[in-house]
This record gives sequence, C-alpha cells and structure tokens, in this order.
Amino acid sequence: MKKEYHKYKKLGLIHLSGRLDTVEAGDLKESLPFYLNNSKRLLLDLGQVSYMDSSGLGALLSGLKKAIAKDGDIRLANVRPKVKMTLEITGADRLFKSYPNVAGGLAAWSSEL
Amino acid sequence: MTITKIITNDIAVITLQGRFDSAAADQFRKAVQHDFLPAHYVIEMEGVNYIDSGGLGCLVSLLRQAQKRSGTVKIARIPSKIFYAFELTRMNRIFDMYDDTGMAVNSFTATN
Amino acid sequence: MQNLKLTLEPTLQQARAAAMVASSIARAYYCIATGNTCPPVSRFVQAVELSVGEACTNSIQHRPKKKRGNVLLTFEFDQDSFYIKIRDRNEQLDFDNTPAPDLNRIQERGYGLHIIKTAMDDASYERVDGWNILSLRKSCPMEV
Amino acid sequence: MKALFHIQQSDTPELKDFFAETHPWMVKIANKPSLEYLLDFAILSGCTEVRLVMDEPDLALRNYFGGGERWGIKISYASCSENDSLDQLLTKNTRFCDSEPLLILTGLFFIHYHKDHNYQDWQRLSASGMMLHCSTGTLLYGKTGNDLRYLSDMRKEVDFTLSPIRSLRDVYDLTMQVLTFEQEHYVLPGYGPEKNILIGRNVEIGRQVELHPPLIIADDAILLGKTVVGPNAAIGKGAIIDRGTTISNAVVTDHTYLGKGLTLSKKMVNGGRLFSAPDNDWLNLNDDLFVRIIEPQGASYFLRSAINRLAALLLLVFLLPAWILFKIATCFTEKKNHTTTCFKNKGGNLFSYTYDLPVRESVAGRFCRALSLNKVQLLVKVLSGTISLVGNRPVPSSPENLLLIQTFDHYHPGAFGYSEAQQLTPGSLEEETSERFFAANRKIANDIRTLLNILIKNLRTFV
Repeated sequence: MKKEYHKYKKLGLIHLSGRLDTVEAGDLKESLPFYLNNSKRLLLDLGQVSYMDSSGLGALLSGLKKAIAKDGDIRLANVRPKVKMTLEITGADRLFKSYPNVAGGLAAWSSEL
Repeated sequence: MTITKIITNDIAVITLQGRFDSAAADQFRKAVQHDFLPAHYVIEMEGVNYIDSGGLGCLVSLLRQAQKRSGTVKIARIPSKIFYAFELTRMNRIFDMYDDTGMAVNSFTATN
Repeated sequence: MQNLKLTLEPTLQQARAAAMVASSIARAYYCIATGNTCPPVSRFVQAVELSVGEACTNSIQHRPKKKRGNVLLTFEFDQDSFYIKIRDRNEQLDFDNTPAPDLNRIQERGYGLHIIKTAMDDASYERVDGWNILSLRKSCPMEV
Repeated sequence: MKALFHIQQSDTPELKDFFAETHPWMVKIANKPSLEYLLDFAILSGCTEVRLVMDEPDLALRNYFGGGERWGIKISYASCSENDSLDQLLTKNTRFCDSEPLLILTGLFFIHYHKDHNYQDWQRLSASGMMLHCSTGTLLYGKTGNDLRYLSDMRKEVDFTLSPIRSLRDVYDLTMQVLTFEQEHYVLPGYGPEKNILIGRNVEIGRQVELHPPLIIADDAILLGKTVVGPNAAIGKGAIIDRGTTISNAVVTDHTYLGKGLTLSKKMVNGGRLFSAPDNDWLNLNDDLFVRIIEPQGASYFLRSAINRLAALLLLVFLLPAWILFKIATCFTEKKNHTTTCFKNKGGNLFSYTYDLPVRESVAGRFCRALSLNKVQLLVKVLSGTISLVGNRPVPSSPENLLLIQTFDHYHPGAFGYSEAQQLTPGSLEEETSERFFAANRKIANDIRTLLNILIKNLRTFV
C-alpha cells in the first residue's frame, strides 16, 4: 500500500492507496503515530483505497485513539462505497468525520481551527 | 437391453428398453452401425430404467457421428428415473429433449 | 455396524448385477434409516446405484490383460450414512488428479469418476499393499 | 390447469456473482425461495401439475421441491437448451402442454398476489388467452399450449402484478416490500408470536435480544445476547448473529455468520459478501470477524452445542465449591500461573485461558487434577461457546502448529481431549491420529464415554 504525506498549515494530509487489509494494516498502524507527531490533525484521503477489512479498520481506530489523546483528530476524505460499507457495518462511520473530497475537507477543517 | 429401429427418410427412431449400461454399450454400437446411415436420430428412452457413463458415452459418440453428417441426435420420453444421470454429466445441455417422440421427429422437418 | 460383502467376477455383466444389488440394498436402507417407504424415484438410490455401477465397471474395464483378479464390494451402514468400498488389484489409479470432464465440450469418455465424485457425499481412494480401495459415502436421505 | 415455469442462467447475470452457487429460483425473498411464490400462485390459480424447465439443473432446488408432495401437486422437471424460443419450449413439452389450459411463466420475476384472493377463473378473465410482460419475464395463459403460439400482447385487468428480479437491488427491495407491506399476502415460513414477527423452528434467542417487527427469522438461526433485530429484517436459515449486533432494513441469508457489535442497515449479506442498497454496490469482505459463511451443520450441531453447555454447567456446579475451597486452601502454596493461548478452529482463530494451580508435582496439584479442577477455566470457555466440552486437546498457538491446524479437518478443541482418555503421550503420532479420528467421527455417545473415562481416570491418579 502507498502512503503520501503532505502538510497544510495545521493539517496533515495522507493519500493512501491499495488494499487496507491484514497484510497492510500493521504497517499503517505503526506509521500513523509518526505522522501524528508531525501534525496531530490528519486527513486521510481514501480515494485510492479499494478495500478495507477489520484489521485495516483497527489500524485507523488505534490511530484515532492516539490522535484524540493529543486532542487532535483523524478524519477521512472521499471514501469509496466499498470502504464505506466496512465503516458502516462496524459503526465506525460515527467515529470518523468524513468529507466528500480532499480540498473541501482541508478547507472545512482548517476553517474550524 | 432391447433395441428397435425405425428408419424413415434419413431419420432413425431408436427405441430402447432395459438397462443402458457399459454391458449394453457394444450391443447399442452394433445396432446403430449399418450400411445406410441416417442423418438424424431420435432416441426414445421411455423403457430405459438405468443408464450409466457407458450408455451416455454411446449417445455422445452417436451424436458425434451424426454431426459429421450434419445431422443430430434428440432424446424423447426420458423418464425422470434416468434424468439424474444426464444432469450429473450435463448431457441435458448437449441433447435436445422432447417429451413426445412424434414432436422430436417433426422438429427436424420443421427446422429443415 | 452391519456389513455385507460381495465378490465379483471381472465381467461387465457382474458390474451390472452389482449396481442392481446396490440399488436394492440402498432402497432397504432408505426405509430402515428414515422409517419412510422409499419413493420409486429416489435421488439417494439412484446415486448409490450409479456410483457402484460406475466404480465396478471402471475396475473391470481397467484390469490388466493377464490378471483376472476379482472385484470385492462391501456395503456398510449406520444411522447417518451408507458406506460402500470397492477393492481391486489393478494398477494404481490417480483418483484425485483425474481431470473432471469438460462438461461444456462434447466428450465421450471419462464421466465415470466424475459421476461418482458428484453423486456421492464422500469419495476417497487409497492404495493398500496392491489393492485399490475406493471408499464411498452417501449420507442418510432427509425425511420428506 | 397446468403450469410450466422456464428459466435460463443467462437471465440473471447480476445475481450469479453475489449468490454464487444459489440457483436464481432458490434465491430467497423473505426467507422463501423466489420459485415458491410462483408455485403458490400457480396453485391458487388451480394448477395441479407444474413442470420446471431449466438449462442448468440444481441439486438444492431438486431436494427442496422434489416431486411436489409438500404442496400436494405434481412437479416434473425438464431441460432446455440456451435461448430456446417459446415455440421450441412448447414443442419439447408437447405432451405436458397440450392436454389442459396452461399457464407459462418464463424468466425470473416476482408475482405480487394475495393468498385470500381468487385466481381460479382464468377462463372468464380471458377466454382467448393472455400475455403479461415485465422487463425480466413473461406470463402467458392459454386454453391449450398451442393457443399460446399465436398470442399477441394484450393488457388485462388482473389483481396481481409482475415485478422484475434482475439485480441485487430488486431482491433487497422485494424482501423489504414483502416484510413491511405484504406479510399477510403470502404464506411465509415460521410461526408468528405476534403481528409481523415470524420465527422458524429451533431458533436460539439469547438474553436481552430486541425484536422489532416487521421481521422474519428462519429455522436454526441463532441470535446471541443483546442483538437488535428489526424493523424490517430477514434472518436466514442457520444464520448466526453475534453479540450486540444491530440489524435493520437488512437481509442476512442462510448460513451466514455476522460478527460482534456490527450495525447492518440497508444491507444484504450472503456468506462473505456484503451488498449496500443505497450504494447499489457490493464487496467481498473476506473477514472472519465481520461476515463469513457457516458450513451448514444441521440441527444436530445446535443440539450438540446445547448439550455441551448444559453438561459443562452441571460439571461446574459440582466443581466450583471444591475449586473455591481449594483456592482458599492453596493461596499460599507455590503456583504455576501462566496463560495458554490455543487455536480455536481450523481458521487459526485463537482463544486463551489462564492457568493458576499448584504445580503438577505437588500433592495439592495432584489432588486438584484428581478432581479435574484444572478444567474449571476451560469449562467457563465451554459455557461461552468458545470450545466444546469434549473435543480435541487444544493445540497451543505457534507457527508450526498453525500448519498442523490448517490440515486438521474437523478440529474442535474441547475442555476434555479425546486422547486424554486413552492416556496417549501428548505430541506423539498415536495421539495425533486418534485426535484426528475422533474429530472426524464425532458422536455424542462417544463424547459422553470419553468424558466419564477422563473423570474416572483423573480420580484414579490420586488414590
């Protein structure tokens, strides 16, 4: 899975791509804390993520925990239907604020700060 | 297995009775081999109470021969008892099946 | 567990006989196991008759020219299942890797094993000191 | 009157991927095969014989519908080649078609009707015969099969409607429609404790389960504690809904497992496949934690699990006092206190239990083994349904054992292991073979025997 990190003022943006499954989850889980140290507010662009299973979700959630501990947040942008389903059945869609697209997400979020 | 043949203008109606298994295979092959070969066959199977891969094999090879002469083989009056064997081997997709022998015969003339 | 043993001369006539015996035993078993009378057209009986017929025909057709070994047939049954074992002394056969016939192509031979594998609930093969042992299982038909 | 139903696999490409092995006619609308609705309709219309014509035979369908005994009619089967015309269809089934008035349904669709209405007098309705279309099929009626050949499309005022089944969305919508508005219109499986609730045979419903009508639950389904079902939920045969999961406006098909604490709304689940109605899209979620297919095990499995738990409970009742006393007595003696993690199933899932009892060598240790107190921890696992009472000796989790497990058919760990009874040395080949054997040939009687053997054996070790 590919990860691309950009910084926009107070926000960190990560473009993820590929499958967020058992194979990849561990890697993401480990890397998220580093990004969080850099910026405690992370917007994950899931536009290129085709599939996410329980372990992928687990990684995101552990990230979210750490973010909130730093009173930051992790939010999602352009979530594909297939990934959205996973979020929905687990109820995780209520934990993550998500935006239809990245630009809108960045704008909306930075305006909150 | 008893085999009766009626050949009318290049359509052979072959009526089978008894067990159509590997033991009966040779008998069947002999029966359908003769100097004048019709294009089309209708196999009437109402009286067949058992068929196995040997029997099915015979039917397929007959179909092959018929197709060489641009003819075909159709099955008539197949009893549900032996339909199972046809399904297991998907033969039901290779052969057209009619629940009336006359109709099977007519179907040739209809298509020609 | 009751069981019944048959020895077949290697002729196709005997294979036929075996299949017919199998079907009548299967009928009897159907009645005993389910307590219902067996319908004239029963998938269970058909499956057993076909598979036994195929198996015996196979071992008889594939026997080596010189050797005239017999084929041994065993029926066993309990509440749950009807078991059949077919033993012969032919060459080892590659039961698991014999390709299933391409059912979309018109093919004349090689349906025997396919029929057995699809009609039975379990079909396993083993080679034990010179014997081919084909073990078949069909579980007891559900009451209607 | 007779009826002839005709379908081709090519009619329903969209359903094929999602419902995989299931024949389109066996795809269930509110837990009832789509074909059965048509069958009921035909019977209401006064049909006494029905012929099912399909290009792909299907065993499940055969076993379900059989010869029609269950409906008191005669069902016969025939095959057709791909894209046979109506004409060919009639020709191939002449004998069936030409004796009586005939109803033909060709294609895959649903008929909205009402079981209390009268559909008998087609004659009066349309002496000349009639033909109704929907985008996925056609209904024809004629005095003889032959008449049907020359029917022209004509609208008739009838009090039933055809609605197409082409997509997953159709299946979902129809199920919802039947559940919400039309439950009284059809004969649906299960009995109704109250209005708009239908529950099948030996359904296990756990503690604090909420049922919100309308809903329908099929035979052998299991709802574990704190699950919320409905409104508008259809739970399939032998489906298992794990703790705290919420299901509303959703369909769970037969033998599907749905994991803990999930929220299933506006969705349809079949095995590992998840369909979302709003997105009108589905994904293959191969994730044991969320959804997966359950190997159909039949009622005996559920019976067994029930017996297991009951027996475990009894044992606990006997053992607990001794165990507590023992704990107090030995709170100062040297203890071996460690957690063992073992494989829960062939899939490689894990479960673990802590073990805090005096070392095997000490007198106390031998005493507690004699009373099988070392099993208390495991018995709790049995109650929770994690493992069974009698089963395989739990295999500790390790990479090499994982390989073993994956080739270990029917592996099911138990508080009391088969090989324990026979005093076979752990890890020996004899042990493994006997474990595999018993796992494969599992019998309740045998389980009981094993259990008693072990208990007695343990007692012997002390005296």
